[in-house]
Amino acid sequence: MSLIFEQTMPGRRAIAQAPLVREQLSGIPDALLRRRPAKLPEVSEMQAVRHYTRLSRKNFSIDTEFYPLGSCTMKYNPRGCNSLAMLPEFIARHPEAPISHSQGFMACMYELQEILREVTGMRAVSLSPAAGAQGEFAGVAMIRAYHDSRNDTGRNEILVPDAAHGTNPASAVMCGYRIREIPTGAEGDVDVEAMKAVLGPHTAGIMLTNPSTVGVFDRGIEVIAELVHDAGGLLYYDGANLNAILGKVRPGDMGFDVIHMNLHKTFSTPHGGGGPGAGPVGVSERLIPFLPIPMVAKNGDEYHWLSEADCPHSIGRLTAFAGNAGVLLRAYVYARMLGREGMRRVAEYSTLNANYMLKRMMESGFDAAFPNRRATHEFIITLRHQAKTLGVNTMDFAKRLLDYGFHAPTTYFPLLVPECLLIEPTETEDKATLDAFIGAMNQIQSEAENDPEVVKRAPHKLPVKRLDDVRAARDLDLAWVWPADS
Amino acid sequence: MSLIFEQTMPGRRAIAQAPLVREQLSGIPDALLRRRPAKLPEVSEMQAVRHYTRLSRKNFSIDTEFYPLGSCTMKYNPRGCNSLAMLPEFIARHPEAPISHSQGFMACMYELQEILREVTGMRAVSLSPAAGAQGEFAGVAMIRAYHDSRNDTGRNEILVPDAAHGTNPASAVMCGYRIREIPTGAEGDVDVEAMKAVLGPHTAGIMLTNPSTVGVFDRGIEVIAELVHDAGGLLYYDGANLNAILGKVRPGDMGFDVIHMNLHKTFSTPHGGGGPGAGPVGVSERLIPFLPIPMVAKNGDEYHWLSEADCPHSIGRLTAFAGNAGVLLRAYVYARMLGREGMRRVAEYSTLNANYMLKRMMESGFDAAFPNRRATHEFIITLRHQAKTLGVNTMDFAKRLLDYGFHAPTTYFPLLVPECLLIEPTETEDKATLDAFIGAMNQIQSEAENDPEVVKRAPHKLPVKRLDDVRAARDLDLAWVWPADS
Amino acid sequence: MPFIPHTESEIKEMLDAIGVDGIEDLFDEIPKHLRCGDLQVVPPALTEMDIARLMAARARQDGQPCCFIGAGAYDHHIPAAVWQIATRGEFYSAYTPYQAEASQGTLQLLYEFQSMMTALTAMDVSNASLYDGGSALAEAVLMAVRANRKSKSNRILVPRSLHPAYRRVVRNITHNQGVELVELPFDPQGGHTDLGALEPYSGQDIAALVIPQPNFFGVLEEASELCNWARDNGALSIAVVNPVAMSVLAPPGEWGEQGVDICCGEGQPLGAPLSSGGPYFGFLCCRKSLVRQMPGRIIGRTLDSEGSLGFTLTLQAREQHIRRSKATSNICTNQGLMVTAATIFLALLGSEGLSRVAAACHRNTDQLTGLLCRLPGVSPVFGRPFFHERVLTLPINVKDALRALAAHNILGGFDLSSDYPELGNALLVCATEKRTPEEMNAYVEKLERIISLQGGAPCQLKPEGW
Amino acid sequence: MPFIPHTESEIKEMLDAIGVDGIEDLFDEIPKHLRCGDLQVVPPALTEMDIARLMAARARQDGQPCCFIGAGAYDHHIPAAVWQIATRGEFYSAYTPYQAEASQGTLQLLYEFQSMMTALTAMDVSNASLYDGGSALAEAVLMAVRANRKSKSNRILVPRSLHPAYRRVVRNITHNQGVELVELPFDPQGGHTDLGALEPYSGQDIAALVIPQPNFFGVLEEASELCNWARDNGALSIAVVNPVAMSVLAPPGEWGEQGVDICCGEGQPLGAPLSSGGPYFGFLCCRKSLVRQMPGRIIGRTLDSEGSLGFTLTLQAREQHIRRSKATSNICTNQGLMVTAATIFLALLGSEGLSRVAAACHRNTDQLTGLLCRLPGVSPVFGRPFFHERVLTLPINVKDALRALAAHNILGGFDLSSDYPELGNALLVCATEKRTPEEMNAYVEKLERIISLQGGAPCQLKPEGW
Ligand SMILES: Cc1ncc(COP(=O)(O)O)c(C=O)c1O
Ligand SMILES: Cc1ncc(COP(=O)(O)O)c(C=O)c1O
Repeated sequence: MSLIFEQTMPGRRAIAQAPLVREQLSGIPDALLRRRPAKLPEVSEMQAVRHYTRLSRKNFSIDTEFYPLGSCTMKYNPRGCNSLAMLPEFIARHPEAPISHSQGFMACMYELQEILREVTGMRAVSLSPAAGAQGEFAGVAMIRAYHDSRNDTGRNEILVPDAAHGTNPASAVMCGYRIREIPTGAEGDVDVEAMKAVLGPHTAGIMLTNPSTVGVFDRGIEVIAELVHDAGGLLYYDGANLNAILGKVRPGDMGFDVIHMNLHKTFSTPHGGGGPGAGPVGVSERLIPFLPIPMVAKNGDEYHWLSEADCPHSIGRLTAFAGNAGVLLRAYVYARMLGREGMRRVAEYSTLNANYMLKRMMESGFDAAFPNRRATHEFIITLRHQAKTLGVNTMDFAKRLLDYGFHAPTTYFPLLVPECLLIEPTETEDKATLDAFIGAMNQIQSEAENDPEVVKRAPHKLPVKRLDDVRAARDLDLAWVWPADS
Repeated sequence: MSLIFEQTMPGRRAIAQAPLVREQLSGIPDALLRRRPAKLPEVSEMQAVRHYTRLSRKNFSIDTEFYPLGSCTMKYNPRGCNSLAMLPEFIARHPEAPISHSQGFMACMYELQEILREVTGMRAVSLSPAAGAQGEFAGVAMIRAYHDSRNDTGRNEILVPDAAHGTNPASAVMCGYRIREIPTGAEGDVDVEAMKAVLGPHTAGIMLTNPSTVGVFDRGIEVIAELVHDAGGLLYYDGANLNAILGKVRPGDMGFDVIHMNLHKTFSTPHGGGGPGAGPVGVSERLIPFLPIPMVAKNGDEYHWLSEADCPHSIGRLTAFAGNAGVLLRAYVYARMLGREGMRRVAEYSTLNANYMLKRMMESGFDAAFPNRRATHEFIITLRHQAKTLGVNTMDFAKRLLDYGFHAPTTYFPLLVPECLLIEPTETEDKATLDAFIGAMNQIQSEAENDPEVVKRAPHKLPVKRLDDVRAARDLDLAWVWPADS
Repeated sequence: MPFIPHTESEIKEMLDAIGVDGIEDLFDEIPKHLRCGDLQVVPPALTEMDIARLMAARARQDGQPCCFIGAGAYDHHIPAAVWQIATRGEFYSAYTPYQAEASQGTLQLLYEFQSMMTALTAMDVSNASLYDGGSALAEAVLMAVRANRKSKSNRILVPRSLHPAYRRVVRNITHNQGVELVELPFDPQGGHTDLGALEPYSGQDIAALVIPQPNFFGVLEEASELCNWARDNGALSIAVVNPVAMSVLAPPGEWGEQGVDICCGEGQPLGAPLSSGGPYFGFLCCRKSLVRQMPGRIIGRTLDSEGSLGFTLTLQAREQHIRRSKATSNICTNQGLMVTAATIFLALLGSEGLSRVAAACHRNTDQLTGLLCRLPGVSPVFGRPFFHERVLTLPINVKDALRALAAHNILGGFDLSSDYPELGNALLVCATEKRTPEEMNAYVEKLERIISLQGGAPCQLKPEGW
Repeated sequence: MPFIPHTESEIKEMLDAIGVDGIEDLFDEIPKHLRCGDLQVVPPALTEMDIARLMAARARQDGQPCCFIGAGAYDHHIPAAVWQIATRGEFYSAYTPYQAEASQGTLQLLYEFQSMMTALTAMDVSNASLYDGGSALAEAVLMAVRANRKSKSNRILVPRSLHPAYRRVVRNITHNQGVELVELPFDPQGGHTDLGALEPYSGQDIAALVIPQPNFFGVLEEASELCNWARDNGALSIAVVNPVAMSVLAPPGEWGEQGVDICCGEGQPLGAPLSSGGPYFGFLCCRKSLVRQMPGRIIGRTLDSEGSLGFTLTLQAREQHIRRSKATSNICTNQGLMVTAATIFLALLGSEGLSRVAAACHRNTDQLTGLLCRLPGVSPVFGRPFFHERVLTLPINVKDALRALAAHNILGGFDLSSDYPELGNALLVCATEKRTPEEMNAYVEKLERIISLQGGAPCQLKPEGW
């Protein structure tokens, strides 16, 4: 499809979308003004509508395809959440509006804080981090602020299991920490002995995902918690996998000191082709003073903001305003529609779906990375065998799945399992869809055996054939260049 | 794609969309109650969303393709019209709401009446007819009411040119009239001599489209008007082609007594895959008493409804409430964005586009039905020659165009031109799109010459191959039948 | 130029290609003296921003009063998904699916719609919509007159308990074709059409009998008995039903011995917002044997040239674009997008969901009218079973009571006094599933105060700014 | 079960297939004593209808006051098409485009976005978004520290005229990595950062200089001079710009001799609603030579295996999912959908449209502040050219004035007194293109009355119900 720039005609405009008269810019000296207009597209309103409508159809999405992307919790994004977060008054509320004109919005935020507090078992929640990674940053920064506040300044290391998401070590580094990687044991739990070996006076804390990104619940969690706490460190919970345990077990009860949640996963706000998300953080008693701001507090019947002046020890604000408020509203609506019982069911049925798929795929002959473990809401298949014997690797399977109308699971993550597919069906998919996916995997397996080229050259039915990533990184083409005469 | 019924599982539901408790139906005797539940789909919210989202993508539409469907004025439907007509208060207004809670809505309706009055040159307008055909019915019914009111009861015929849209004769018949068909002359104008031959004391009126559906402006309109009026008949204007003359010439000034407009054409309200539309009617002085109700009138600063009691001679209401109000709001918003000058430009650029295409296609060797005439906003190409010499007919060209990503023009209408394509580009398409369409036509022409089967078996790239209409009408399958065991 | 993409240089190129000097030349076949001047009455163009401001202000002016009016248009919850999907460009901006291969989305959806409507009504076939409930009934009447070969009369029996606007619409649309409408009185105690009212017409040549269920008063008719009467007397039966009610009430296809012949109604309760009365949609179902007399579009499932299933408009020989003056109706553009919404709505609600909605409405109306009837002088007018709407007598003038309620942002119901003067101070009240206990209590409280002021001076109740 | 499709019989089939008795068994690896009870604080489930009612009530409670606040978030008109398209399921419910072949829609759009941002800023390359303007600046600072190989210090010069929240965010995000922020004072007459303020740092080891344009006061900095100073002193230059302003102001890529090195800012004015402060998006552009130091996603155009053009995520070796602790940033999820909206917004507005919006905002703020300055005791604080925002001194306490205005549904601006106590009763006012003459006059009138009551008793101005 042509680029919007290629549809440009000089002088064309979507007339109804800008002021009809062109005001003079009075009082600004020429030197500060732009000399040539920026070369932006010049198209009609219909051209823009048609172009972006057509572009949208080149995407896979939850609304159109099964999207079992492990670790990403791609479940149905209720349409009602969208409508209600976009009510005219919510949309129009300026971030600096006075509380006299904000009580409705603030009530939603306050109640969301309470709901998240309850489902995580933590003592207090701040909603402001803009995504999971920013939540991680906030969490680790609080750990640091805590140690600093106690003048416990020798702690310069954060432990991170090798299965951890890349944001974990990256976030810890942004807080000035060194990373100590902990290996995963054969059954998928953290290797406690290895952890003991690096625990010590330098340990500021450990970042865990539980269930971990290998799709199992770490059975040693209580031991880990005790060991880390005893060593003077704090426990960080990466809540990306909260979907698996909602209403079943709470990070606060497992001994975690701080947690971030991905509302764009567990609370089903849309991923929007890359974002926005929201990464609220919850903390245990001792970290409350350090929570990022702003937060909403209640005084009698009135909600008010907690900001710098109210929270002198806070790690402060991480975005200019109150975080991704529109995302938070969607999560709030979702949480209210789920309700108390609904939370628990999320864990139950996402877990049921994953275990069902795992079982069926094992029966079909696929190798589970941890065949002796229960799946949580996700599980790992390794195609090591296929890669070795048939020369068809995980990426080939993934691309071929697209031809069958399924988004590929997460590939090559976590890094410790070779040729892996991390599969997360979520609770919103029905059995027939899971069966169809498994059918496609079986089909691809037999293609790999009988006609491997069809898999290795996949996809065949998508808008483009397999793309050359190496070329993309080598011959950088990152922006449209207008032809010389335009 | 499977039907929604095939995705059903007994007991499945979109839980959040119905009351959580099931109330008892008290006080209704069993005999009046349903025995078995209606067999409707049983799907989750996501399944419904995914199914209908995916279905939508099997359509061509203005938002995705060029749609030069003659007589249908498929132009861009501004997205702003949609948002503003769907403002919560407008959406929520009950049709029987008191005028104390309706002044905003009524102001829009009143002003729309005024705008339509002005652009048609008529004396008064009623917005209530639900579509063009209902506007025609209203118009002809007013003609009848007029003659009846004068006890001129012998007039039982309506004249209709052979080029007329099928709704014209059908509407006249619904008003109890006989149809006298008038031939079209060689140059596309009404054959005035033939008309004279049937004009007489039985003539109640004539229904004309001008520009006519053959895509030319009837140059004899003044003569026709005089002859019909002299014979005691009235002139009805089918406003489906108003787009061609907006701000250039007004039906009222041409001598018409009554007109309907298709707001879903000229005023760019969406076609919605078949409707809804709106077919307001405008009249000259003498028909004012007969206008359909309700209408909005203004008294000082207050708007009020005109209904049965106020308009004793009205032909009455044709739908239960005030017509397709939501469509009228969209048309109102569109009219206000176009403004005075914008109206005229609609005619100018739709006409420019049509004449440009006509010229270019004639240069490419296609036969114009009326090569000596100016095109209006649309024009006719006849593929008689291709059908005869190559065995490739209009339907084949039409189906093949779909493969090129263009919706087909109107085919085989008007009936008097054999193998015709009625092409209406509208003013919202740009030159590059017109050129691409002409390029496709040329390409298909050369395919027809060199590889006719590829055209005759088209389409090849659509979700289905060419459909068997004969079978559809013979082996009627009009509703899903549930399998016996479900 | 709003919505026109042409640039100066393109215009020039195009004019050159055509071989004219200017756009004006393209209009040279129009007699000069006919040409109009500026359209003075049309205001100058507004940007989207400006018109958005104006429309928002007008919407605010009308507000969102709490609605207890039904009377043919019902305030149901519409799932957010319905209109988010229906307004996707591919549905919103497509034309009637003449090119079937390029319209499989709309066509399959319409086929699904037809299937849902036949399931709801227990009829054989459904069309793909008419304008609204009133005009659908008019078409059903014309269809019955055509279809009833045994009858030589054009007489149609129409209960007075049918929606008054429907009765008018039917008259306005059919009278020019000589259809004669005969009004059947309703039973003053029950509010229904007693079989006795049909007695005078037994054995006469009647083309069709119209049977509303529920009727305009919300009262349930003895539909099976009426249906049997029609059959016994050689008349076709035409049901006019509320589609939400169909989820709990016996469907017309199962009335009496053999079901009705034709069934129609207003589709608004299935996902169309109240929206000042439109766009809604009319639905029409019938026995298979009558399908060729049906007005409107019908979608059929068929095969493509490779034997795959697909959908297309069918039986087009009934329609005006083929049959012209001999068509079954003049309808062309119908209410497609509303049907799109209704289909999504029905898929989301399903039978269980729809019947819960129906039961909740019924319960709310029952409760509300129960509470209202505790007020002095307020009582139910009819004794028979009802569905989600009910007629009450007030001790004061209904118009005044409604005006006073409206001043508190409560729309208290539909005033029956002009359509049914014989009922006195009668008010038709409806509380859908959207009405909360608080809203219902507020209604009761306010009405109590209004009545206690004895209707003498309702104006005094108006709050500031009224 | 809301949003869960499982039926009883499916659940049974699935449990049987797994070989367990019940769903509880699937959780048997979790220590029993850790399991939690009911989530008492979480309220019971609501239907969509119920939550819709609640949300509508809360929205109504907040109202839609007339907004003259800017301060980093601007009330621009957003074309209806923007969000109608951005909320299409295919954009709204897609993930980050890891599977490029199945994400060409998002990827091409992002490539177009990058191209538009480089055009607006006159920079070489752009990323595909960061969280917001404040955090984008923090990332830019970290990037500059990494990229400035000549500098051994972590010192960044940050004008006090920069948005105070941005200064805090930068500090909060960078201080753990030892970045040292040095505040540059602003000129009390001009409100800009005078070159003189840089004098003390000439010749010192400075990693980067931040240059806001316009600055937080709406004042235009002498950007070229500042940019040249940085270059001459071995510091990288980081522009923080308003993207709407870029349509009329000299773009950072053209400042000074060679343009800035890095340019970032808040994308909200490009189609994101005010929405209580988010989601917005941060943008970040830089010189080509610095691209490998950039944080965030970057999309590249490449070829597929048949030689056709296509789009993919590129330079992923900078990112956390590949590089982990050595990544250029921890960012993963960004603000994709906001960028989708911005891209559609920019395509609809174009350069001409955007500059008209910019000019209209400038004109409105100019007019409004002109009128306000005729009131006794009101005067502009700074004398230098401004863009669409301006600081005024009031003769009364700003907080009181704003509270009194809010009682009339006017949000009069941003109170500078806590962030800039040195400015006294200072108010930052912005009137975008959406503000009408009537609204501006109402503001002036109300403020006049408030001032004339001498600020002594602003509470008396509150209308009923406050
Ligand atoms: C396990 C895990 N941790 C952290 C993250 C980071 O969250 P975000 O993308 O919202 O920054 C993700 C998701 O991408 C994740 O899957
Ligand atoms: C020339 C003409 N007249 C009348 C009509 C009927 O209008 P509608 O489809 O709105 O009933 C149409 C459109 O279909 C038409 O093209």
